[in-house]
Amino acid sequence: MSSATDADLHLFEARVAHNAPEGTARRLTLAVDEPIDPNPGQFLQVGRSGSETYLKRPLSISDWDAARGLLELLILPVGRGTRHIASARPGEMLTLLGPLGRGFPSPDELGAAPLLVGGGIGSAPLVFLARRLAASGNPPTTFIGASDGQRLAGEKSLAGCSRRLVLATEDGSRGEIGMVTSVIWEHLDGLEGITSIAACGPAGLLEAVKILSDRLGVPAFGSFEERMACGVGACLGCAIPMAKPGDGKKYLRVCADGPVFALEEVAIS
Amino acid sequence: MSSATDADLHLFEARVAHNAPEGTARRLTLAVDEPIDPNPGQFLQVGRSGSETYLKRPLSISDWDAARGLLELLILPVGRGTRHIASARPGEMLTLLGPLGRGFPSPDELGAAPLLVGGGIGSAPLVFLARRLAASGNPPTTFIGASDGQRLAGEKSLAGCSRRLVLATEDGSRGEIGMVTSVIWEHLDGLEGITSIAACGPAGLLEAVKILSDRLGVPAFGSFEERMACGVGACLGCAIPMAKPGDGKKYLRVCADGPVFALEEVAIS
Amino acid sequence: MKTDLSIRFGELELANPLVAVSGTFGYGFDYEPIIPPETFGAVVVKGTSLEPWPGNAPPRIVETPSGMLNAIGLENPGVDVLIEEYLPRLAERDTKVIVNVVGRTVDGYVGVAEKLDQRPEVHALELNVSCPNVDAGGMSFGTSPEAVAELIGATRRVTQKPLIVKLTPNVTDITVVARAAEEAGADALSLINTLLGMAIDTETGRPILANVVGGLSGPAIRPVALRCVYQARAATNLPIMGLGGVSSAEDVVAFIMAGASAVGIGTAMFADPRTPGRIVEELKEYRSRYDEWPIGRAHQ
Amino acid sequence: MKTDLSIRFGELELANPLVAVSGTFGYGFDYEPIIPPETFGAVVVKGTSLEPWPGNAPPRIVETPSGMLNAIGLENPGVDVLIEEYLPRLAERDTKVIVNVVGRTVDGYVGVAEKLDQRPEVHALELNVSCPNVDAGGMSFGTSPEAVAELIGATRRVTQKPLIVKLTPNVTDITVVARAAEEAGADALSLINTLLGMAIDTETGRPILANVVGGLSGPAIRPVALRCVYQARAATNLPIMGLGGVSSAEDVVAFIMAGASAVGIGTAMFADPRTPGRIVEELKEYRSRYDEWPIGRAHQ
Ligand SMILES: Cc1cc2nc3c(=O)[nH]c(=O)nc-3n(C[C@H](O)[C@H](O)[C@H](O)COP(=O)(O)OP(=O)(O)OC[C@H]3O[C@@H](n4cnc5c(N)ncnc54)[C@H](O)[C@@H]3O)c2cc1C
Ligand SMILES: Cc1cc2nc3c(=O)[nH]c(=O)nc-3n(C[C@H](O)[C@H](O)[C@H](O)COP(=O)(O)OP(=O)(O)OC[C@H]3O[C@@H](n4cnc5c(N)ncnc54)[C@H](O)[C@@H]3O)c2cc1C
Ligand SMILES: Cc1cc2nc3c(=O)[nH]c(=O)nc-3n(C[C@H](O)[C@H](O)[C@H](O)COP(=O)(O)O)c2cc1C
Ligand SMILES: Cc1cc2nc3c(=O)[nH]c(=O)nc-3n(C[C@H](O)[C@H](O)[C@H](O)COP(=O)(O)O)c2cc1C
Ligand code: FES
Ligand code: FES
Repeated sequence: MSSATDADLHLFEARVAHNAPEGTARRLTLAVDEPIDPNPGQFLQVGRSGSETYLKRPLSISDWDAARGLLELLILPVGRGTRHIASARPGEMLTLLGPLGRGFPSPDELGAAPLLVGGGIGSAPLVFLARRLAASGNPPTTFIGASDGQRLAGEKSLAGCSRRLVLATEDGSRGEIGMVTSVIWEHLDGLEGITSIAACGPAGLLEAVKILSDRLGVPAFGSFEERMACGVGACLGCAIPMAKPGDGKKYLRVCADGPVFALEEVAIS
Repeated sequence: MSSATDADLHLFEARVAHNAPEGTARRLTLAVDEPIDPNPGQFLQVGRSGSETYLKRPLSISDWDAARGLLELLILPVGRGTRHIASARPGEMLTLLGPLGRGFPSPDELGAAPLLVGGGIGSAPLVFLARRLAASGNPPTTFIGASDGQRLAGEKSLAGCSRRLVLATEDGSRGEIGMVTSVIWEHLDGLEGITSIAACGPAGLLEAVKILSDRLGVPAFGSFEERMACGVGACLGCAIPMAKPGDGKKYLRVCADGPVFALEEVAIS
Repeated sequence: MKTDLSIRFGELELANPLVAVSGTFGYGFDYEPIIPPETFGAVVVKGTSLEPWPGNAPPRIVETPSGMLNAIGLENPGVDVLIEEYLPRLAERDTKVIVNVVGRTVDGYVGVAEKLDQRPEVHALELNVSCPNVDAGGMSFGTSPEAVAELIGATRRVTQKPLIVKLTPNVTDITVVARAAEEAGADALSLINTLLGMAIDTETGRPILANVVGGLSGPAIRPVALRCVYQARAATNLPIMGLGGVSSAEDVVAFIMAGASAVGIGTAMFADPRTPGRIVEELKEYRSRYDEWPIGRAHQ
Repeated sequence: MKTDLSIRFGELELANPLVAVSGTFGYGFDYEPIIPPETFGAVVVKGTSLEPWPGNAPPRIVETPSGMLNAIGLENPGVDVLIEEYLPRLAERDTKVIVNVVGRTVDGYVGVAEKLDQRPEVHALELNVSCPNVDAGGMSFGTSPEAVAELIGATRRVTQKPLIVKLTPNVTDITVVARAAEEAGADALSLINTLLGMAIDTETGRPILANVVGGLSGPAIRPVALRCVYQARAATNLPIMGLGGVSSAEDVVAFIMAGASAVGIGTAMFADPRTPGRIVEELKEYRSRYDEWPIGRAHQ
């Protein structure tokens, strides 16, 4: 049931180097001394002292510069925990547990022409993935969407490492108008030859991506969210229903068996 | 049962102007805009955000410069609450409820030759009292003591507004050697004519002061401590046994009936 | 914009759902002018007995994570002093007044109720059968459905005032006691009193509270309180005052959704006396979302 | 300097008093290398049933002030998988292994105990009669002294392993159940399981947990846990594992003073996985203050 090898797990402090707005979200750049080696799609359990919250909060590794030890978080302040972490001041130390979970398949597995689909803050982990894909010689085609332009996340970085980046907003304030999953259908012609889909966003987006992947006949992977306590697989708090339960087993753990699952593995709710 | 008049109670934020060490304690200077009018012996319920503690902590008003709106706290970090408050950084805001409780009798009531006796951090409220007494033309004779020199509190300010200041440390590292209450007895000759005693410190000190006051035949007042929740008299959490219970009543409230009591009013434990 | 926060709690029409709970707000005036009594839809005064009670020896309180323990032991000056000194002053203010009633015997409760029956300043009585900090009476009543029923019956005989019964969460099944209270003729329930807890001073090796055990209150117990309200709502038709750890307007709404039509606040005032005022202000926005208060919505 | 932290917990000699509690430390390896299993005097594995149990639908957890609610529903792969996959690996590590046993019926518990009786990797069984998150079994056993006694009797017949009974605080009087367990032949008590609580999402008006109610754990419940240990110590002679909200070495010592000879930690690891290591380190200083562990000192 344990996923990553033991030595992968680190508990460390990292200094906030920058904290800048990115639309309605905040981009935190952390200076990491710890010898971590994360994969795109993995996440961290993040704590900031002086918080009224008791548990840490799961946040995707949005970007990772291994050479300089710079790690980026893209945080949408939605509740007490994310608000508190998102307001960390430069110079402050955050406590991090990770890298956690199973990330996206390797660039090799995603093939020569990967498609990335992100919705809202869900684009966060796609930045790191796109960077790895570009480095492997197969930059992705990327679609990201949000309700409005302020909620598009990771645009700049994604533009730099995608073959092509299409933006969609529901109010039309940036890019094409409509849900990103509808906009994709209008670009179907341009998507011939894609080899896989990697997605992150709300359930509706993942469902639409699953339909798309069936239509295109390519494997699709999505990053999922659930409330978490331990983040390492110990508490079984982050259950996600399996698509095909069996043998008395109905649920997988988002933190340790995911957060990235093949879309056919789990029931998207 | 209510002590102060209603309009006396304020809930306000004050900026930390300075935070400096004073032996093992910290002296915090707060810039107060609120129109408070505290008396020596009164205290504040103090909160600092980002604390793991749930309740505020009672701290005496150690000094008050009404003209400049500068309030001083002298804090001995002994537990989570005092440690957290004592480490507030200049520029930060603290939340204060007060001024609370009944302070020392007025300079008039304390008479022409008041004697102050402080032990350890207990000297904190005596600074404010000494300043008021000096301003009224009757600077006190002051004895303060502690286990060692590092734990003497308020020395400098007390020196400035006392007729005479005697220091005592148990290890002899500053001033005379011995408990302050023993040292006083050696100075008994010099204490003829004193009109009252005001004291603050551990129970042992207050007990010794009571004996001294009986011997000298002068009224004596002490500032007492008890764990507090509300600080305003509402919860009855800060009970102190009455010296002479009666009528089904056995306890007084340190926060609202005190913290300063005539030593004959309460049972010193 | 709808900013009428009024809500019906049994026979009482409250100006807003927030209630100052017994033992945390004295007799209504200690927090003036920061929390004037009319901030609340109702004020419940400190537990009151027939004769004065001295209360427990100190220490009486200990801070705990997100809460506190108290073992006040129901110190109070007795019902006569309440009537003479405190009620007249509180009656001048625009809020409902509820008296929390305590006794060591049924007669003790009945005696207080009898004296208060004719007092127009009192809008309801809250029978405290749930205080963990006294030897006799208090919680020993509240854990027995029969004793609760007997007490309600006896009190009902001497007063027409609405009878609110305040239950303890320190029971195996709160619905059993809630139903017993309903059948015995209670007009409303108040849920919950404190959880029985303790703290030890590791320096001395001794319990910190002189009373050894005390009652746990504050945000720490909120999930337990919410559960009790939800269960009692499902088990009885009585109006419910929900309380335990309330610290925000969102908490108030959660208790209402669980089934409460009045929501008490106590310990959170100690942590920040601005809380009640802030809650009432923020409730306006919540109120504007609904046609009526969403009482019991979580059961749908 | 005395840094031997060993302590006797019933028949078990623990290298230190700290125990990883059931359901919060998986099968011992999820937190490696930050919390290796040998950090603890003993590791209690997840509640284990005869057949695999799927557990409850999500959401299963909610954060609360200084704690959390969980309604995992005892998801586990069943005792056979435990024996084949998890026990051998844990047996290689230098700690005692305790299996938390669950069932929907007496036979369910007995079946698990029977299968584990011959496993040398298992040092004791902890009968979980206190889980609030399953329909049958769990807490419905633990609130009835008769059911607890029957269960212990039946389990005792099939195993010689030490039987620790884990009790629920959701009862009117924990000493009644504790005494029933002692009389029925339990070897030790484990106190406490979670408090029954709930949370409501005010946006949707619905309970947050799919299971509606869940178990409250973490520092919030520590005062209740300490009180239960203190009461059980006074009422029985059984060795006690104290747990509930432990987050520091001082907490461990407080539980020992209340009467525990083993002290569990769960939820606090989620908040900060460094906690167990730090506690064991800090316990050395505490240990050096006493000739022997001050078990039950608060009763003197
Ligand atoms: C693997 C993973 C990766 C994530 N990556 C990112 C990221 O890169 N950037 C980002 O901004 N957010 C990310 N999230 C979501 C983020 O963790 C939640 O928004 C956060 O936990 C909410 O905490 P809060 O205290 O701010 O809100 P709360 O006050 O706790 O709750 C606010 C709302 O958030 C929901 N919520 C609470 N906990 C979670 C949770 N663990 N997951 C999802 N929703 C939750 C609640 O239902 C509630 O409606 C990720 C979540 C997971 C599981
Ligand atoms: C009216 C009044 C005025 C005070 N003035 C000052 C002052 O000017 N400067 C100063 O440094 N301290 C002062 N104190 C003491 C200070 O309030 C306590 O040291 C503080 O509350 C302890 O909190 P903590 O979180 O640091 O310690 P905790 O971790 O809560 O406890 C540490 C120790 O302090 C004791 N303690 C806890 N609460 C109180 C309390 N309310 N009063 C006394 N002891 C307590 C406990 O028994 C424990 O041994 C005053 C107390 C009162 C009641
Ligand atoms: C200091 C204190 C004194 C209390 N006194 C009483 C009382 O006299 N009568 C009573 O029924 N409840 C009393 N309680 C319990 C509260 O009314 C309330 O039930 C409990 O504190 C939970 O609410 P809270 O978490 O909002 O404080 C007291 C609580 C505290 C903290
Ligand atoms: C996520 C989670 C899962 C749990 N699973 C079990 C279990 O399987 N069996 C059991 O007896 N107790 C279980 N418990 C209860 C704990 O073992 C413990 O009794 C409780 O959490 C109090 O301790 P703590 O506050 O240190 O966590 C679980 C608790 C949590 C938080
Ligand atoms: S969060 Fe604990 S198992 Fe996933
Ligand atoms: S602290 Fe509440 S009455 Fe004194």
